[in-house]
Amino acid sequence: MIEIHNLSKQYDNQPLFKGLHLNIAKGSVVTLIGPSGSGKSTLLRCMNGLESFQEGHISVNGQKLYGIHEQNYNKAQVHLTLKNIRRKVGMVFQQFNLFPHMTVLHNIIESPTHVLGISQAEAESNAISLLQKVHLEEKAHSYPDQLSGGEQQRVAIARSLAMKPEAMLFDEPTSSLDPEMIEEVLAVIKDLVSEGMTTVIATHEMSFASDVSTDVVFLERGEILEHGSPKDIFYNPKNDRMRAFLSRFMK
Amino acid sequence: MIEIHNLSKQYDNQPLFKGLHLNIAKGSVVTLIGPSGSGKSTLLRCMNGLESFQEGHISVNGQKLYGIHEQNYNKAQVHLTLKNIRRKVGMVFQQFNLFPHMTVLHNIIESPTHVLGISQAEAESNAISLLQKVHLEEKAHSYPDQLSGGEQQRVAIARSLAMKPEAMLFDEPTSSLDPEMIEEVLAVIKDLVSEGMTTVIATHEMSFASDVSTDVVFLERGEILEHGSPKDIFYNPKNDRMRAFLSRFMK
Amino acid sequence: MNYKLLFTRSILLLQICLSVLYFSTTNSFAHQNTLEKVKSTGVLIWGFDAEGGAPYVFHDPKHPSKLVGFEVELVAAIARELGVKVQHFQNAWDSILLSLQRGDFDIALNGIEITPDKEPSVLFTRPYYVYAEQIVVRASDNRINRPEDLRGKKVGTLYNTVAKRMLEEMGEITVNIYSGQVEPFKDLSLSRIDAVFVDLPIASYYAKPNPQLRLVGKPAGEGYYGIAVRKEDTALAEELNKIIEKLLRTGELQKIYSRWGLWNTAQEKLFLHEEPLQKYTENLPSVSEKVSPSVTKFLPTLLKGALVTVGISILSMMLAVGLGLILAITRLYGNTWLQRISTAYIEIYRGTPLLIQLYILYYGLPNIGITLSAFAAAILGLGMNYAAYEAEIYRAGIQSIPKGQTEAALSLGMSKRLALKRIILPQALRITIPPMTNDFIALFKDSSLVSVIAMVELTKSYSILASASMNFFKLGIITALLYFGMSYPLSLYARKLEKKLRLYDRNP
Amino acid sequence: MNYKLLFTRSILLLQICLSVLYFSTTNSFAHQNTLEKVKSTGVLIWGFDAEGGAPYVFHDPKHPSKLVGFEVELVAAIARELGVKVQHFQNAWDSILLSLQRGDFDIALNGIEITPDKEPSVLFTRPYYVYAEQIVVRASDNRINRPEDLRGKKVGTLYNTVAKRMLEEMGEITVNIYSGQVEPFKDLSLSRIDAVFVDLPIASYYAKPNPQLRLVGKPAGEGYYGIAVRKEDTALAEELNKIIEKLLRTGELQKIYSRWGLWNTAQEKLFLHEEPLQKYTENLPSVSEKVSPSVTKFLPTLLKGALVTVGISILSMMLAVGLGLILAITRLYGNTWLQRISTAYIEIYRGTPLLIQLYILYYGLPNIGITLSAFAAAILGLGMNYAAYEAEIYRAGIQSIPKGQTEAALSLGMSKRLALKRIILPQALRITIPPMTNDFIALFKDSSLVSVIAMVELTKSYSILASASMNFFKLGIITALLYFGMSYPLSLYARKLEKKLRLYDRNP
Ligand SMILES: Nc1ncnc2c1ncn2[C@@H]1O[C@H](COP(=O)(O)OP(=O)(O)OP(=O)(O)O)[C@@H](O)[C@H]1O
Ligand SMILES: Nc1ncnc2c1ncn2[C@@H]1O[C@H](COP(=O)(O)OP(=O)(O)OP(=O)(O)O)[C@@H](O)[C@H]1O
Ligand SMILES: [Mg+2]
Ligand SMILES: [Mg+2]
Repeated sequence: MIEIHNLSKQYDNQPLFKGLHLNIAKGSVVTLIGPSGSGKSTLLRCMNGLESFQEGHISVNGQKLYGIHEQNYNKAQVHLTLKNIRRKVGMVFQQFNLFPHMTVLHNIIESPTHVLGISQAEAESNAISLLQKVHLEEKAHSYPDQLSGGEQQRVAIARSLAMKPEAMLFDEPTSSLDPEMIEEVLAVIKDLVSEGMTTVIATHEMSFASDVSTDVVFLERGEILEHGSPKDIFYNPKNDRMRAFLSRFMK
Repeated sequence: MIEIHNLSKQYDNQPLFKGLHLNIAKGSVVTLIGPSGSGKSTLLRCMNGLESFQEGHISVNGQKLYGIHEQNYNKAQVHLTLKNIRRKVGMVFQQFNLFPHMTVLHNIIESPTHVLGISQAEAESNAISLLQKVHLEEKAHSYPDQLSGGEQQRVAIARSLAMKPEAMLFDEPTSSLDPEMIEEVLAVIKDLVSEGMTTVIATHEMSFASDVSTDVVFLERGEILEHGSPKDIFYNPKNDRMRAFLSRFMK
Repeated sequence: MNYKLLFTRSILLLQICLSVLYFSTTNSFAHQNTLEKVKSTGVLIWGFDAEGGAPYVFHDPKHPSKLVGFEVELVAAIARELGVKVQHFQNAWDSILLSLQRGDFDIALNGIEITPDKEPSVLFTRPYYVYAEQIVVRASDNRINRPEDLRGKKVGTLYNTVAKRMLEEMGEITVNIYSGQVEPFKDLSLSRIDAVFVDLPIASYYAKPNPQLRLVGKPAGEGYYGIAVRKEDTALAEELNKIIEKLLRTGELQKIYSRWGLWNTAQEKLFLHEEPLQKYTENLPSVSEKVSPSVTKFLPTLLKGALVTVGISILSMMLAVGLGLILAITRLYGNTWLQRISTAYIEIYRGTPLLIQLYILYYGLPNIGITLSAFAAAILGLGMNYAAYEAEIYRAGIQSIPKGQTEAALSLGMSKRLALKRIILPQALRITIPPMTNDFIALFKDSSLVSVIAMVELTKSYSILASASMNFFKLGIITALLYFGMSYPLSLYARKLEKKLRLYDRNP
Repeated sequence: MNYKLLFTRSILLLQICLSVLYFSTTNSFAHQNTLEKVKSTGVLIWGFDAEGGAPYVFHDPKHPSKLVGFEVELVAAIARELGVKVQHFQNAWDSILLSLQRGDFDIALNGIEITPDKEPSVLFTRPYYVYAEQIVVRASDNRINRPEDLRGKKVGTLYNTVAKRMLEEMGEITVNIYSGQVEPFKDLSLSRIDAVFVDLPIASYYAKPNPQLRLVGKPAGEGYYGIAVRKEDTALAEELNKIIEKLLRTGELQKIYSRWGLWNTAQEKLFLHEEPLQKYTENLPSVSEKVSPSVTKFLPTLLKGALVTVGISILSMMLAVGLGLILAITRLYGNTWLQRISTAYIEIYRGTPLLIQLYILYYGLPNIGITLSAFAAAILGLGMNYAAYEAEIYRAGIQSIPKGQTEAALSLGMSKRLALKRIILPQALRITIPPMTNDFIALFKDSSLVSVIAMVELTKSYSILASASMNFFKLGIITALLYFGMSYPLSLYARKLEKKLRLYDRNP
């Protein structure tokens, strides 16, 4: 469903990705692991068109985003492509980015009612059931700043799911969650997967990664050092660098 | 070093703490665990005087903060007490709160030079060695918004340590860190502990908590359900609620 | 901006008021025989209003402390005949007869028309002047030929004139009141008004040399000015009648009027009225009417002006808000050309004086065939000017919202437009409220500039009333309070709105 | 705020300019015998400057299209004697002799002093008026008794007068130029200036009735006005001399001057000069001097005015920024009373007109013993007014910064004060730059209000120059450009500063 072809990206002439390739099949759950600053968040942002890149292209559901140095790059086209991609792909941010001027409920129904044109009532009942899923039904009328970190994280997840996307990108979805919640979110994601949702997750929680994913991608300084099933990666890492990284998890 | 006596706090008439008691001895490392919304962050904020409370008092290093409904509450006094407490107690926030208009280096030296009156040069060399400790020496002249989540987290830790506090409060310090970094931060904290630093950590990382702490406090809905050594808590939980919460960690 | 003038005057008058406090003498001999009193004291106290009184009585522009005018010369001649000196008594025109009754002065002579409604309160001498008003229309316009034809039309006149009063009495006429004598004729040429109705001399000076305009009909509203005295002063009135007769016969009256360009054949009628137009009555005056002139009666007019100010301000602020938002958005998100255009708009409209912009809109655009009404020009001019300022405020507001908010909205499938409308602007609004309130309050006061294009708003109303009543200081205080009364509720509302939009994790 | 007047005029003049383009005729018969030309065409073309020309030549305030003044009557009498009609030619006073040489008109008669430096370029008739200037001082002040005593003093005078020129020629005098005739005497009473030096009639009108003031010394700077003609027009000059002689002998000249209150014993000297003061010369005029009057020579004066505007604006903005910051901080963090005081300050200063505030500072405070200089009052008045606006902008800026920033700073041991200074304000600054720039630009233009308290800034300079040269339109454009020239660099700098302070994760 998502194909990344020869992706090159640099920040202020500091190269990050240098010709990266990655294929994410429909229905698969891919976890991106790797040390801090290795480019996990940036890769997710590129997939959603929030970050432009210099070379290569990313194709989501057949919609192609080209690097700005590519011949096929067409500014007018990008607009349409982005719209199509973002309708199908949801994203949960590391810093949540909830809308502070809206209640939790309004955060969730905002996009369904205004983008998808779903009726207020239907959107609200969907939102309530999503809030129940993340155990926050009683916070529906609170404002984001009245919530704890974990509560905000769960609202952000519910908000993304409300758009019924075909693929979801999660940036460290469990970092503010307590162990119980991790279970819950895991269950939610598993549900989604069983409904055919393609999922990409950047995470530092190895156990979470090994539990949920079909594919694990190990990133280091913008390069994919290893790509395989959780079993291969976690219990049979070929790469020394990887082994060192996983040592703590392996203990 | 930190004594919490009969702490009562409510948000918008929603009671959170209802007469909480906690003693934190000098040199101890206390981890606060518990489900999302149980009050871990709030408890830390109360200890640092960022959040006022209704009843009870908190004494840090002999400096007493009273609840606003207490007889001893004295607005003029509070000012001085807070100043003394904050000089001795550092805090690392869940959302980092780096100063976006300053480089990483300036974020770190700002308070030492302006509050402690340390010379620019000395503060900078301290800062560089702290950045080396968190593996970020090459980002010294970047701005916070050019950093990844984990990088920001580490800068926030370095910034707090630069004030050479006697106690440190960490709110989910490892949530954005990769496993290797967790080791590093753990090593940093252990160093601090060996230098006699009192440390309070709110975390969801049970393995981290069991590794580093001398005391573990389990919070649920603003109440301390259990308080004991990591061994007692993690391998011999008395409370059913706790056992359920820890089930995933125990696996 | 009559500000300067107004406040120079109001300060002068404040000083005058203070000195009056020291030297004030109340005339307690009001009801003795005035003629005898005048002769014995050798002083004739003359009541008049010098403001807006050209060519009657006015301050000589080269020596403002000196009064000139044909009535000054007339009174001088009368005093000479009486063998006494003249003492001046400045009094608001509106209350001049009340003050006469109260005994503040001996005669009231200041373009006071001899009308039956004044009969119960004062006594008039025979007329000393025949006044008339003239209609001016566009040369090409054949619709108006008589005063009656003015009904249903838009007619320009000068404030505080007989013509204005006549128009208002005629009714069914939209009266545009100007303070400058040039503007009504300019607006007439531009078809903004259908006719000008003013004193014949003014009409002649301005309209005759202009081939686009012509005078129609005979001078209308012919009437008589007389000297008013207290009802019991029949002896004084008779003495004055004799003097007027003498001045007429000797030709001195004609000489005075000629010097002021006021003599015309109509004045021959003065010879016809050897008797006063009004019969003497022997009743003593009723003392009950001695009400001191109160400022409260000006309030309705001031409030009307304030209403216009509020109306103009609100409408132009609405335009400024809308246009400013468009400018801010094109400057931030538009392509290079749109960005340049909106930046240029902002710089030019901020950088040049509002008054030039207003003049170009109102007097410049007609040259390319676009003739705006005063109201439209006022709204457009103020709105387009303030839009430049608002644009910068909105830009600052939008830029203060973290990018993560836009990214979150976009990743939820929103278009840039929708994200701006639903996510960014509502958050930016709170930050922009205080500077917007600032500008709105400043706009209330800047809107007084539109008085240059014949709009009567609060400052203009003040100016008209103050010059008509000489109550500069009192009215000035009331006007300042009215301005404050407009801005303060706005401040309160803004503060409330701000609180409502408060985002929790902001500084206090 | 002479705005209104200025722009009414400038628009009028724009229209005049345009019509001149259509009907312009260049006088190509400049060098034929002018006397013959005048007699054959029956028209005497008279060059003068009507602006600021009372009582010489000026627009009648009641009929602005009509010219009045003693020189108008004098020229009328001359024309009558010549048996011709008068044609008016308005010309900037400064370039009146150049235009005469070029042949734009036949005679220049407009208070032109007969001085040796003019001898090479024009020919003068015998004098027609003896002028003089009068010193006024405070009654209690014995220091000044002669014009020489004015050295080192502060002296008020009116713009565009002989007195002003005399003061400037004397040197070592601080000259305060007023446009209103009341203000110099007011400032004199308030000891803001040491003396007033103006035309005797004005001095008499204002100072004589005021017990605080007195006239000292004899009228000074006696000199002669003559009619200027082209050098070759000896015949015309001789004819004019005869006519002046006749008007003197018949008493008509005295009558005209008396009517204008200008006759005094000094005028007897006119009889002494039967010959022109200057000998005729037979040289033909040098054609090389026929330079068209250029606007560039006004630039230094305008630039000086602009400098004052910039100075006042910058200083008062500094005050506004400092005071505004204090107000914002007390409003946000002060105790209840401080909060109330700063809120009241903001509401009152925003809600009432700036002009009232300026007047109270400048003319009101002296009543309680505080006499501010015009400059100090201007800075204080503008600064205190704008402080109210800035305060609200800062409050909005501070409130837009997330609370987490303050908390982080506090938890690092910073005091609230330090956190504000080092963490909050620098971040808030970026958001406040655009509205602050708005206000600074508006301030440039609002600062023209201070001209009411005798400050000569850009608008006032324009007003002085424009009325002296009648170049309303050209000078108006230059003035607008100068204002733009002040605001645009500010905009550019603000934009640059904004970019420098750009925080990365903000919207574009
Ligand atoms: N400003 C506020 N107003 C109202 N309620 C608040 C506010 N701040 C926190 N709360 C509520 O107080 C409770 C405790 O919040 P707190 O942030 O201390 O939880 P936490 O234990 O840190 O959770 P997490 O692990 O998710 O960070 C939560 O239910 C939260 O919704
Ligand atoms: N706007 C930016 N300008 C310059 N460099 C940037 C910018 N954003 C990210 N970087 C750099 O790019 C690298 C990759 O960042 P990214 O956020 O993708 O890392 P990550 O893998 O998500 O790390 P973490 O696990 O800490 O979140 C980092 O070294 C970071 O400093
Ligand atoms: Mg990341
Ligand atoms: Mg928390």
